[in-house]
Amino acid sequence: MTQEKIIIDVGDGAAIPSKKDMGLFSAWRISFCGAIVLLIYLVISRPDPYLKIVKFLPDGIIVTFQVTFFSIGLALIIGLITGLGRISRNRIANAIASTYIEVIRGIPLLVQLFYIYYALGRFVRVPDMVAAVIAMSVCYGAYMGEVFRAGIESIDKGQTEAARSLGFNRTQTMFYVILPQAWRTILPPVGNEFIALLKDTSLVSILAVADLLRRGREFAAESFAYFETYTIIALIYLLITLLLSKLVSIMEDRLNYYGKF
Amino acid sequence: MTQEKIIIDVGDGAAIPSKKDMGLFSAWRISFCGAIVLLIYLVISRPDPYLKIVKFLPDGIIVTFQVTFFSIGLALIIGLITGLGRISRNRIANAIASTYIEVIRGIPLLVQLFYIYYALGRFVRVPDMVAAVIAMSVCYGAYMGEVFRAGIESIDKGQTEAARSLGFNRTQTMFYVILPQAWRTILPPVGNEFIALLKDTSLVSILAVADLLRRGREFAAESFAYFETYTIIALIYLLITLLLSKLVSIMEDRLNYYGKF
Amino acid sequence: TDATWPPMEFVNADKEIVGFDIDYMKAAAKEGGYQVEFKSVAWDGIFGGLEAGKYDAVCSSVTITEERKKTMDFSMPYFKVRQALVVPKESNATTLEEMTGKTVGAQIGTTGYFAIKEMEGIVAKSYDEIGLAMEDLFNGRIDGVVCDDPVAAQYALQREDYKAKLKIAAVLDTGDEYYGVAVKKGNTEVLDLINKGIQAVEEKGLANEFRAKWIGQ
Amino acid sequence: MENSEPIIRIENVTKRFGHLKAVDNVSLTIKTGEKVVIIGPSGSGKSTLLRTINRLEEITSGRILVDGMDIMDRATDINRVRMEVGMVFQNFNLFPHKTALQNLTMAPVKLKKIPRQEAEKNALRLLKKVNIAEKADVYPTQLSGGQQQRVAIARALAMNPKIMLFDEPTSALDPEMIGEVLDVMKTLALEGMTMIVVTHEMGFAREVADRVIFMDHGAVVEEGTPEHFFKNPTHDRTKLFLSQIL
Amino acid sequence: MENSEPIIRIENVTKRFGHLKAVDNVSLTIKTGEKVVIIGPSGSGKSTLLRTINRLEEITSGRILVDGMDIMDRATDINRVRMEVGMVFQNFNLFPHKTALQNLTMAPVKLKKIPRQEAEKNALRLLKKVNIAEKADVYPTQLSGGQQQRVAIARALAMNPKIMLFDEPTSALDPEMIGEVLDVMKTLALEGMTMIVVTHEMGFAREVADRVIFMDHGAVVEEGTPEHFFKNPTHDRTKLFLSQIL
Ligand SMILES: Nc1ncnc2c1ncn2[C@@H]1O[C@H](COP(=O)(O)OP(=O)(O)OP(=O)(O)O)[C@@H](O)[C@H]1O
Ligand SMILES: Nc1ncnc2c1ncn2[C@@H]1O[C@H](COP(=O)(O)OP(=O)(O)OP(=O)(O)O)[C@@H](O)[C@H]1O
Ligand SMILES: [Mg+2]
Ligand SMILES: [Mg+2]
Repeated sequence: MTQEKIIIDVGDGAAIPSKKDMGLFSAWRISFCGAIVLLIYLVISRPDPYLKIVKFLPDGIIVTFQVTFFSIGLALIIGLITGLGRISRNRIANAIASTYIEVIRGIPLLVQLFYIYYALGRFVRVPDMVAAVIAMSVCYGAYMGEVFRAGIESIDKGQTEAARSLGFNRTQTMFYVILPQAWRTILPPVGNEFIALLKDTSLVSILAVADLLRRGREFAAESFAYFETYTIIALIYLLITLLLSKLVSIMEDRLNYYGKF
Repeated sequence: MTQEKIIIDVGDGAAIPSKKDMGLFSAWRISFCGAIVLLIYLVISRPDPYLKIVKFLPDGIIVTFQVTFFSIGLALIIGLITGLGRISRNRIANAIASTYIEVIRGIPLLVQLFYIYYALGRFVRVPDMVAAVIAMSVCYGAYMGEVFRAGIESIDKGQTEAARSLGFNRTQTMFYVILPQAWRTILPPVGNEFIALLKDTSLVSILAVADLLRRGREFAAESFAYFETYTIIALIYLLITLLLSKLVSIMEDRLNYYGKF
Repeated sequence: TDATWPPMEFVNADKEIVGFDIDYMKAAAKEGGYQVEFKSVAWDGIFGGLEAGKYDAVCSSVTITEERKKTMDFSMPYFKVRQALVVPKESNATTLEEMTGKTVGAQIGTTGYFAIKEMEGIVAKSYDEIGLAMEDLFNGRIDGVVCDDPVAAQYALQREDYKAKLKIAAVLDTGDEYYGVAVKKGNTEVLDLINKGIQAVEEKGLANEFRAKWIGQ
Repeated sequence: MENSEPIIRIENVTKRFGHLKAVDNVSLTIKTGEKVVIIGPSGSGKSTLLRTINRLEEITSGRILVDGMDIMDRATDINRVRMEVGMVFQNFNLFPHKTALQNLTMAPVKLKKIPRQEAEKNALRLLKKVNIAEKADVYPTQLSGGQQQRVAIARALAMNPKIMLFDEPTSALDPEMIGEVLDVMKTLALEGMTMIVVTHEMGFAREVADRVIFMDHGAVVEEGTPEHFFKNPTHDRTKLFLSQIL
Repeated sequence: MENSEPIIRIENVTKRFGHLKAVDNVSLTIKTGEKVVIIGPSGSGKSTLLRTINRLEEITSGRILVDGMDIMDRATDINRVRMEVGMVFQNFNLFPHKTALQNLTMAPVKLKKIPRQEAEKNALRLLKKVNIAEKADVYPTQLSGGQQQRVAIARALAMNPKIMLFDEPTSALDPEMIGEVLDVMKTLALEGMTMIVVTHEMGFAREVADRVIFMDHGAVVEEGTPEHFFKNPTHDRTKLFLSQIL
């Protein structure tokens, strides 16, 4: 009857449909099919405004993906460095990495975006997209840092000992032995963060980066079809994240069944 | 050498400083003291604009807290219902709860805010604060639903069997036996979601709700003191979330040491 | 420019930034012999971006005010507006004073917002975009919106669905305002070019042509 | 102890888990006041059979009558049946957020609407009976396994059941605690309670049981008095099992 | 086998974990080619002592010389020392993301810059030596424990070490696999490798060891030849331990 501590994990990405969770598994289908059917129905039944809206948005989707990809790439690099800092025995590196995580996670992303975009704009001159990507990746780097740290710490200590006793130094051990194993643990949460990041790129619309949401707002501002526009935008985001979450779920299955190691 | 599956959990709230994680523990101190010292230094050394900014913001902070409290309250109720739906053997209730979670988590909060605020504004007329609270709690209710589900599922099946064999029906078992035990598991993630929600209330500033961020933006737009204003805003959010994360951490410790059951 | 301010500047169905200001600046550029490129930027950071050098000039229905002159330089005025109050059809308010106790919206950081904020007894609400304020007015969340009169006219008189419900109650006695193009303080190089262009456009009387095209009367 | 009305009637009961027949066409009749001990190897379906009696497991086919009520009948309020059938689990399953006393009073107060004071008086009486009155205000985690199991027995008794089911009540206990739980069960038996006990404690079976039932692969292989069982069992499987366990 | 130059010198070495002295003022000299078996009860500091030799544990005080190099000296490149000291762990610790062959070639290729082809040739030779050449392209998870441990030994040998340390190499193995690992170790011993082996396999100790060391509470209690040890040990603690283990 000793209750062990149970940690509840609700990621900020999408709900990943897994075969273990039949509820979500079938909910994924309902949502996905529902969204597609609704989208097609709207476009066909009322081309004005729905078809117009759909035609207006594609370059916004591209921008959304661009921001997402560049940000996740940069965030992975920042995350790796931060994660290594967090497990470092060097007190200063450790303190810097930990404080970075603590501070970034303590400030709303939107405030960070404003800050990096406008306030720091005083000192460095960068294009909008770059500023947006920097802001997103600085923020997500902190989360990725924790993902990397946990991933690295999940590898058995014996691996490090074996590598060190063969003569590998710390860095070599990390890159030849630990990280190549850690990616399996890291990949699913990275997939999840990817989806969360994609959703959060909607915030860059505030910065006049012409992403999906911004495009929609522009259309709505001109046509006053708020309801219709936001319906389409919500459907598009939903379809994208549902597809991505399916991908993550397939990836997780692969990792679990893939017997290679 | 069989690797068990390790799940990495990086919540979307603040980084909770725990005594087990010395890095974050001391980072919390560095961040907190640093933020306070910086805030005081700025206000004293350059009252114009910093003191002005600080004086301008208090009612914004109050609005931020109001939105947060009402939203978390409502989200808890929605979450409980959703969580119960998710574990329900009634297929329809289960499908509705799962689909709600899947859909809500698939759409960016900002888009949901716009949608609920403007698009649905055509059909129902509600004050902006109410609309903001509804939007926030509809979104967070989905996350809370997963927290409740996990919390309920963490309780040993034997508890249900014991209660049922005494003659309690399903509902009685849930409310007299399961939930009173589940809150211990649920409380820490709820604390975490609370912080995440507080940060996300910054998004309601987009809806012209006069929260902390909106107040700051108004000040900045008029005074052009962007850098200074966003610095103060970031510091205030940081201080609030750091304080709250400390609270959550203290609460977790209490729950762990508190031997009552 | 903040392209959410029809008819002065906005994005049309072909995703082009168009409007009075745009045509005006294009003409001025032609006259002044320089190239312009328009960039859509959110209003409440538009001057921050200017200062940060993300662009050289702001041509976005910027009213020349003393306050603003402290932080940036303005071109010669090129357009005159007044602030207008838009209210629902059934309202009988005709001045801003009569809106006491009511909630009035305006775009963040505009002269319209400054006007309502200074008014005792009015609950001022700031929006990111004027269209969002109009939508809230349309949906009954607020009781009035203050903005530049051409914009007010665009919303209250042009749009089918709005026309049925909204009207311009009054042009406010906050005095005439003049639009100018803002540049970073001390950036005389750009300022001179712009002034030269505006001068030429005014001399040719092109402004009236644009007015007719975008604003009507 | 040989009253003749049967209080439990199990008729051709089968319980499947997927392809597995955990209980395979079992028929049994248990009379009021009878003490039945079920033995058998692990996985033979003892727990499953026991749990079908208060419908913790729903049967796949067959019929079960408890005190005249068909428990699979839709018209039967299963919660009323369960109030008449007390159950004691291997893992005690006390409510950890309630004190020992509260564990006992909860069901009577909430379900039978007995006034709290009266329920507490009765609870204290039962705790005395299981020799643990001094721990009334203690939470389960502060009790030893044997103490917890005794509280669990008292909790079941607090509902004043006509039948008590025990599923290996001592097998999660350290050896030194088994005795104190068996003593409580023996007292209960002497008082005439109808009891069905799944256990590996052969001493208890010999001393208390009116009838011993041996199960294997979901079926009842052999039944009889303890004397019959421990002196000359008929079936080879029973012999094998007894030789391993004794 | 009695060459006289000492290849390892352990001088007054103490290792503390907080208040606990895991190794308590131990001095030892090990000659080239010597085979030393360390025995002792659990927690006596055997593993810790072994691990100080290649600085997997940093010593608190004392001095350790390996092949003339002071391993705690800042001027010493500890990774050079480690290349000369092979280590085999209880849990094998093979790299699961590499095949058996790659496990062997990785260190020589990356650290000694040996051409891949040459390294692979050498690796295959070693896999043959440990009787597992046919599993060269298999990943560790598909190997049995005994096979994994043999690959682990070959991996250590691939760096061409002068000394081999074994920390209970057979105690995570099922009994039927212990022999195949011990055989490999015996072969290695016959070839003249300097070996320090922590093990509970007394047969191996008797057959292979030049010297047996008994540790308790972090200290060396007794040392001597296997004959001395198993026939007439001096200390009571040694006797007690041997009586339990044999
Ligand atoms: N909920 C369930 N789902 C699937 N199979 C089950 C379930 N419960 C029991 N079984 C299976 O039914 C069979 C009978 O199980 P049961 O627990 O009744 O055996 P038992 O005789 O009580 O064994 P033990 O002495 O180990 O408690 C076993 O094969 C078991 O694996
Ligand atoms: N990293 C560590 N931190 C703290 N204490 C440790 C650590 N490693 C070992 N110890 C302690 O040091 C003592 C010696 O441990 P060691 O592993 O060397 O014993 P051993 O003789 O190898 O035992 P075994 O036969 O169980 O492997 C033990 O009390 C152990 O708990
Ligand atoms: Mg059982
Ligand atoms: Mg050891």
